[in-house]
Amino acid sequence: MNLIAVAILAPLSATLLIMLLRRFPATLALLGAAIGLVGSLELLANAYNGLSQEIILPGLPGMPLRLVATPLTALLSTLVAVVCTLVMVYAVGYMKKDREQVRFFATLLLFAAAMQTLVLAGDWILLLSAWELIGLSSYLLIGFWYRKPGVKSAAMRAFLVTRSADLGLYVAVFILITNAGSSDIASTLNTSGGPAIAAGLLLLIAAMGKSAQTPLHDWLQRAMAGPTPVSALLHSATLVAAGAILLIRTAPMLAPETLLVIGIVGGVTTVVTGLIALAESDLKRMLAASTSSQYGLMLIAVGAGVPMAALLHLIAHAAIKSSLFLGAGVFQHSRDSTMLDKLQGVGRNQPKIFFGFALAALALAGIPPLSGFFSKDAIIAATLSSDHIWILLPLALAGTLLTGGYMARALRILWLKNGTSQPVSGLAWMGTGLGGLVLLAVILGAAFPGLELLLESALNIRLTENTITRFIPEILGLSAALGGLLLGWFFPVQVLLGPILPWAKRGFVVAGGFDNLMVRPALAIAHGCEKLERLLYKGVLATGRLGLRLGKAARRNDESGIDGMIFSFVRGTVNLGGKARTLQNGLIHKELAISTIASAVILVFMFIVLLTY
Amino acid sequence: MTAQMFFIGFFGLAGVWFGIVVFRTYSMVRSALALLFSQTALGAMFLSMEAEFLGVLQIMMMATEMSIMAIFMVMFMMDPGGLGTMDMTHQKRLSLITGFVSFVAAVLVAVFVDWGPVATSFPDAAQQTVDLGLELLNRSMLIFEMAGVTILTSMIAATAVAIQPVKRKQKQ
Amino acid sequence: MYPLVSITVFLPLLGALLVLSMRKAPTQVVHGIGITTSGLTLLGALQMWSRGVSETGFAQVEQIDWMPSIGAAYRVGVDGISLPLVLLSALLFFVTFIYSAKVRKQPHAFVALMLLLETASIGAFTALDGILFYVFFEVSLVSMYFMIAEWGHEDRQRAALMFFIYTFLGSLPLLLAILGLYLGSETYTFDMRAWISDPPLDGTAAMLALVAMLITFAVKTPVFPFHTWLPAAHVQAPAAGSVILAGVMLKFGTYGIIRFAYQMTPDAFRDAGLVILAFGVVAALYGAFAALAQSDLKRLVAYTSINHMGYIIVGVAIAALATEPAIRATALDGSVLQMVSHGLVTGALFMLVGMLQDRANTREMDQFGGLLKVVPILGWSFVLAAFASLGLPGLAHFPAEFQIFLATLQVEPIAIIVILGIVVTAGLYLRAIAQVFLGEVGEKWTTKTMPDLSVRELLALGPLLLLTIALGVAPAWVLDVIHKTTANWQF
Amino acid sequence: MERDLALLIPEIIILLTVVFALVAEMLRLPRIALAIIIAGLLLATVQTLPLLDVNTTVFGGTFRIDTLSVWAKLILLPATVLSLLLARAELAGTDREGTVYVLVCLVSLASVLLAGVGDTMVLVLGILLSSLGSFALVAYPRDDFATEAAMKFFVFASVTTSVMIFGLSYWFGGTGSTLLSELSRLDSSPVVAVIGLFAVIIGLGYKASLVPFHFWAPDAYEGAPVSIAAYLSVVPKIGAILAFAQIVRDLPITMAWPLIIAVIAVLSMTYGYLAALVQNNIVRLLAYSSIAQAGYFLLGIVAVGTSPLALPSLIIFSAAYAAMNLGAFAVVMVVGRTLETFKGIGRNKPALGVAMVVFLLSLVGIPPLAGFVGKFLLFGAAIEAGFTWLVVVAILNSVLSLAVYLRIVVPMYQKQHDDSSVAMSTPLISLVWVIALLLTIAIGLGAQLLFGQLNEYLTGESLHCATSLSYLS
Amino acid sequence: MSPELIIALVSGAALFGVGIYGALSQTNLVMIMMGVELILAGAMVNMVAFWRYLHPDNPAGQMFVLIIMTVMAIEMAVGFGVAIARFRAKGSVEMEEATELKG
Repeated sequence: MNLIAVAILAPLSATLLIMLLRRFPATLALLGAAIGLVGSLELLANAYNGLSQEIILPGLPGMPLRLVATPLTALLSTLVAVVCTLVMVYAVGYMKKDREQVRFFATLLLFAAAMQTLVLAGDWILLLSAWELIGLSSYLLIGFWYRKPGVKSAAMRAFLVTRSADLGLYVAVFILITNAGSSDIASTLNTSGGPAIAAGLLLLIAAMGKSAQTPLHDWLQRAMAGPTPVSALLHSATLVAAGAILLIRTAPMLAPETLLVIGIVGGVTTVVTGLIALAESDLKRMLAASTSSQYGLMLIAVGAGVPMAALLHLIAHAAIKSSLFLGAGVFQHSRDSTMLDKLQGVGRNQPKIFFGFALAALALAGIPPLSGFFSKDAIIAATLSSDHIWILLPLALAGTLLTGGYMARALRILWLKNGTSQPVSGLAWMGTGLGGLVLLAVILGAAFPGLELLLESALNIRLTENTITRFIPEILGLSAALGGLLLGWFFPVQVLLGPILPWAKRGFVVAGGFDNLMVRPALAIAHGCEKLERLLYKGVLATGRLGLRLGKAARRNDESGIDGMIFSFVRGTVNLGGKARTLQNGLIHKELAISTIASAVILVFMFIVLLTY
Repeated sequence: MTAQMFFIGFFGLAGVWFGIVVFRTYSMVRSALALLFSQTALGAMFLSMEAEFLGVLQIMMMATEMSIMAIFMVMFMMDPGGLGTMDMTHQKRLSLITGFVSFVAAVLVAVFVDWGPVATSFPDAAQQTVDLGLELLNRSMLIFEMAGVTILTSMIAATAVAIQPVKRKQKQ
Repeated sequence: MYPLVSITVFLPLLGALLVLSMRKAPTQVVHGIGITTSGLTLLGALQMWSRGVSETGFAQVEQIDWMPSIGAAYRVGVDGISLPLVLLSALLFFVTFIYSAKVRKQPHAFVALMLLLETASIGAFTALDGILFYVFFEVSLVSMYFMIAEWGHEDRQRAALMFFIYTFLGSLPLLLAILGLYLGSETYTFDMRAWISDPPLDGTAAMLALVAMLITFAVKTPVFPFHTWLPAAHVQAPAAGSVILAGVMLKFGTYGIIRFAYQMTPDAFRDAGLVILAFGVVAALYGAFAALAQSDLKRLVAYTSINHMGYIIVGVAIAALATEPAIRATALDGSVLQMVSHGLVTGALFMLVGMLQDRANTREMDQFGGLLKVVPILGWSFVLAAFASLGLPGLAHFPAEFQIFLATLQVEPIAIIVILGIVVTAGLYLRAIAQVFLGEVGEKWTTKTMPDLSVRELLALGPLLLLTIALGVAPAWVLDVIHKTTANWQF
Repeated sequence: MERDLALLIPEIIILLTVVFALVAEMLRLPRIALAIIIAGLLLATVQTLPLLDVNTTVFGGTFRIDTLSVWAKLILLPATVLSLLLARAELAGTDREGTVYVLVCLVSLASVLLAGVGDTMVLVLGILLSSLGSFALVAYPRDDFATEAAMKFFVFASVTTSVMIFGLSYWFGGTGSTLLSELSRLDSSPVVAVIGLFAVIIGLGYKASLVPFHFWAPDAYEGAPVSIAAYLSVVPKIGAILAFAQIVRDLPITMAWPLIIAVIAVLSMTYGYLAALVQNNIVRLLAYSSIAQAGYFLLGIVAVGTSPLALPSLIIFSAAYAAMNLGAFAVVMVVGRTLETFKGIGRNKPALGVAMVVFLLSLVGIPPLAGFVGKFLLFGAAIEAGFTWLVVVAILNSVLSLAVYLRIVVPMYQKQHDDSSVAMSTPLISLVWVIALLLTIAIGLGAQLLFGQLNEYLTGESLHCATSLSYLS
Repeated sequence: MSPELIIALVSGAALFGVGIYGALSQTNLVMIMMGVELILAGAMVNMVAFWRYLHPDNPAGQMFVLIIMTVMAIEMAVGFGVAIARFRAKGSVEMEEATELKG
């Protein structure tokens, strides 16, 4: 059996089984995720040994669907599988008390399957499909508690924003297929020139939507309305990662101009959302903003021309961020809230969890020897090697600094002060999942050289350029991270942000944000159409009425003849003998007169015709 | 100006004049009589055009017809004698214009159409009648028969319409 | 070989006569006859499917002289464009019969009318003779008029009239065009195959005929300025009528545009391609935006039909404008597949709305809320259908729209603006789902006032949803049939 | 002579029938008179069948035995029988009902003769004969309405007929013959041709109730018994239309007469439907509708001589029109004369409702009913004759007609009518509308049966048109 | 072109004009009938003239005159029949009183 199929079908069939059986959802989910994980790992092992696999399915005429396992895709698949499995383990505990486990696990697995399809997709149609399907499943997951206030709008917004941005992907895909004459991703990567620039920019739009890049970052924070495992999954290796993965995979065809734009978008995002994270008063929302910020860093790396660095950070971030979320989930259960001021000191109640959380936080900030350090270092190295070093480097450093800042702030709030917590059920499951992820977050750094080698051997994407010694970026990165941590720990946010704090709290909403820029105009057009619609309807009815009126006129004509003319003649009629005769309508003589006149007209007409022919 | 021309013109004028008179009197009886004269004048006109059979027939038929008409006039008119000056017309001006326009149009057609060569010879009265008879019983037999059926129909129709049903009276 | 196509076409008519002859039969029996007949028809259609289409021209042609002296004959047959539509019609009628087995009002007339409509629909798709097509086309119109007028909702008379007058008015130009084609054809024939293989008209005559046909089909489809009858008719029609109207009868328009306008006056169609394209784009966007403004669930679905049909128009126009056969095939594949998808998805949606209305006696979205909790199966079915309708990959509309858009970009890049429609539809469906199914449950909706789907309803709905998924996941089984014809398109 | 008489056997049978019926009527045996007439008409119909392949003239060209006249018999005589059944249902027991049957028979004879007209005198007598009977039929109830209607009818008829005769005299002047077949001589003097045609338009326009000579029709139909209105709207009208076709066949096409007929067609269709749109009396509504339908007939007339479809289309539409119009009137007899009475009838009497809907839809021209086939062929003929614009107008008018007829259909299926009583329902009427219904559908579906016959026959006929039907295989 | 023909035709035209006037202007059914008679008389004059001066060899012209006479007689007869019926029903044959049917 093909391993690709295993990686995808295992979670998918688990979904179907859960939906059909409607019992043992957790067990089946774990089983499905685990089998998928095994498949992915074997794929990776095969790829390591230089074996690549491919499945071709019938799709649209002339455009078959492909699934390929190259080193890159196998790696991503493994990443997805690992995170999914661990999150699933955690979710077993987290969802213990929920009554709708069936739906939850089914959707979660569907999501995993879609994500696997996305990373393994070898052609654009399948990629696009998977891309949209993860949108759907994230919609369902975010909207899981659909009866809670705010949830439905959050889910809707997540789907709508990403779908709007997806138009970029659609059009880009069309351009690429048109240009290459094939929907195979590998063969479209040779595209160059104008189409490449256009497609690249469009892909960037799609990626911005999915990876929640400024100015489309708003939805991600709102998406926190969903259950925590969902957040963990969405924010680490899956939904949000899709954008970065897309750009990494298409990196070979991106033109320099596109790369610069990508870098700037990433840089702006990392700073803007970093500031938002710093100002945030809700733990999960803070983590969400941080996700955008980290993906901004990845885009900087892509923009710098070193997608490898982005990939490394993606992997590291996946482990780290899911750990953070899972930790946050435990905190949430113990305090029934995610607001930072309610979570004060929760770390002391859950020291083990807090320890894991803190490790992950430090890893995210980029403290050696945790994994984040290596990936950040790679990104900064990438900016150093870039042509646009003076734009990208400061932005990357600022992002790192901010990361340290908000993580330190969070840790400080969670640790200092005291509070009372309630016991958390299912802690064992949650701990296991969290533990696994934290472990990854800590040790993944060691695997990076191996990964680089693997990808180099596959010659899939460009390697980190080692022309500059690793020393400089390491110093720069570490100092920024430490600086951020110190600032965040010792200074309150009011001091750090000063006047822009309120603005940052509102998420730097420009011009009313999504609502004003997209929703309102769309609704306005819609209402315009509705008005036009009424008008048309009335128009049709009016035409009908006109017909009726004409008919009435015809009848009147019959009744009274060509009134005005004849009336005057008839009025002259002398009425003798004292017998008054009232003139009445419906008189044959008038009708005869009409006939006569009409026939005279006909005669004249006939002669005219005769003369002209 | 041949005599024939004169007679044709004279009787034609007479016919038209009496025709006009039909509508210029206030009495229906007088109208009927005027029509009788008009038709008789036409009969005379036919005679002067050497269509003797037709002329005689016209005079005879019209005399009968108009006498019947006069009788009906008396029946239906409130004022058969025309003692009053009751106007029996309406939309007079329009009718006048129409009549005049029709007249002019017909004259124009008569005058300006090239009717082709005038026949030089034509059958004498006896031959005419023979021809007509042959025509009647040969080519135009169907027409002749149709005329007969039409007359039959007119009898049925007229009686059906005019005769008051007996049963109905009993009912009433 | 027995005349399978004719049997399939006239089987429902036989059923209708049977129903009419059994005036005393109880309601269940009548509905039973309806279901059985349409089921047999579906089997016939399936067998037609198994016989397949040929690469060139029409397959399974059956022909009997009708009026040989004027070249009109009873000719039926299918190709890759009509065969999927035949199957779709048969299926939709079958499920509609199951769904409407609850109709208690004049069941005889209802079933007979529906069966008549089925004959007309399948007949229109299989007809290969100009007159025959027109006959079926008009018969469907009349049946639908009575369907709306008799079993519709509050304002049904007016809506039925509007529908009838509008589409009848629209259908007359087609008659003119058919006459033109007939008189233009060298051998004076109504054989559509002859008209297709050797387009009888050219120059101005062809353009006039094209305009006439486009008017007819634009009204039927409907395209933007001619669409006002659609929401009214849909809103007032009974659920079964809506399903058929949207699922089958709107396809007459698009099918006609391909079969008549495009195939019989190809050059004129190409010349007018840009204009048609513009109409399609406007229709698609207008339909989407107008749907966004609706608060009545049924109107909303009705307007999205305009949107989806707009895509088909775009696809056909693009096919005409395309110079490369491959692109043309892509566009046509997409368009035809879109017809099938729309039939399945919109059929399901109208059925679901009908089920909601049966339970709640209202279609206003703000009257609902949180229904997912009360009627989970109905709710999730709606969510599935809605996502299919907004073009989610893996569901029926995606492969169709994808191909249309792909070809559009290749031929007329500016027209790709039409793709905005998919965002708007996404927005409006999400809004509808949020309003109706998400959030807090309204007090009046309990499992008592609003029971979940019954077995009958599930049976009616299930096939549509399953096929929606099947078509989305593996469109090849339909596309192969379509592609067989479009790939060998002769111009 | 013998040959001529042999060819006229159907007409002779009708005449004899009339005579026998008259005798029966004099003996006050109306039922026997009816039986005689029906038997006679059917016999005449049967006797017409052997003439189907004949294409000749009798009595020196004064009467034509050709497709038009033979088919006119095949259509009009059965239509007469149906009308007689209606009349029997409506008038049974009234005074002198036998006279009605006799007159109907005579009018039919006139119409049949008109359809084969080959001579202006036949035209004159035919119109006269058919008018005479009609006056009496309209006046038959002898009440206020009926006599008023008859009087108006008479005035209109006599004036138009006499004007026609006056105009026809010029044709004699121009050609030296009363034969229609000599009309081609008028090529050189178009003015005379125009005058004569003008006269014919007036005379036949009145008879076929074309605008602007239609004024009598609604009044006459309203005043007359419904069955008589049904009869008048079908038989004499079709006879007049076919006579029109016979006449224009011989006119030189150079004088562009089709154009003027096209204009009249437009006027008739439009005016008829516009006026019908506001009627509340269904008989009047149908009267105006029949005016409009006469306009449709003219689409075939304009194509006579240029399109081989013209004559077949005229004949098929005649048959269709006869079936559907008689059917509609029969339903009106059952239901009542006003729109109000139609309320809910579709629910109370479903079969009747369906029949009425079929008739009306057929009148609109919706396939696969008879009216559609007829109109379709008429449209085809007109387009082939180069009158596409006319067809467009006709089609637009079909839309108008839809509104007209839907005014009847809609109330039929509206809310329940309280008392489901109907004006009159006898087995005879039911028989008539059932037959009409079957015919309406059968002609729609089996037009070929008619058409094949026509086509086979017309190919052998020497038309003025350059094209022949032979390539229409 | 013979002057006799013209004179006769002009007479016929004049009769026609007068007849038209009468048919249109008279209020009474019987009077209208007289107008009709005059129109027909005009036609007769035309026919006789045409026969006599253009086509004397064709007796159909005379035949037509005969037919016209028949028409005149018949119309009169039936006209009176209608008039009687009307008179019985309404007591008058005035056209202006016949206004029940309209619209």
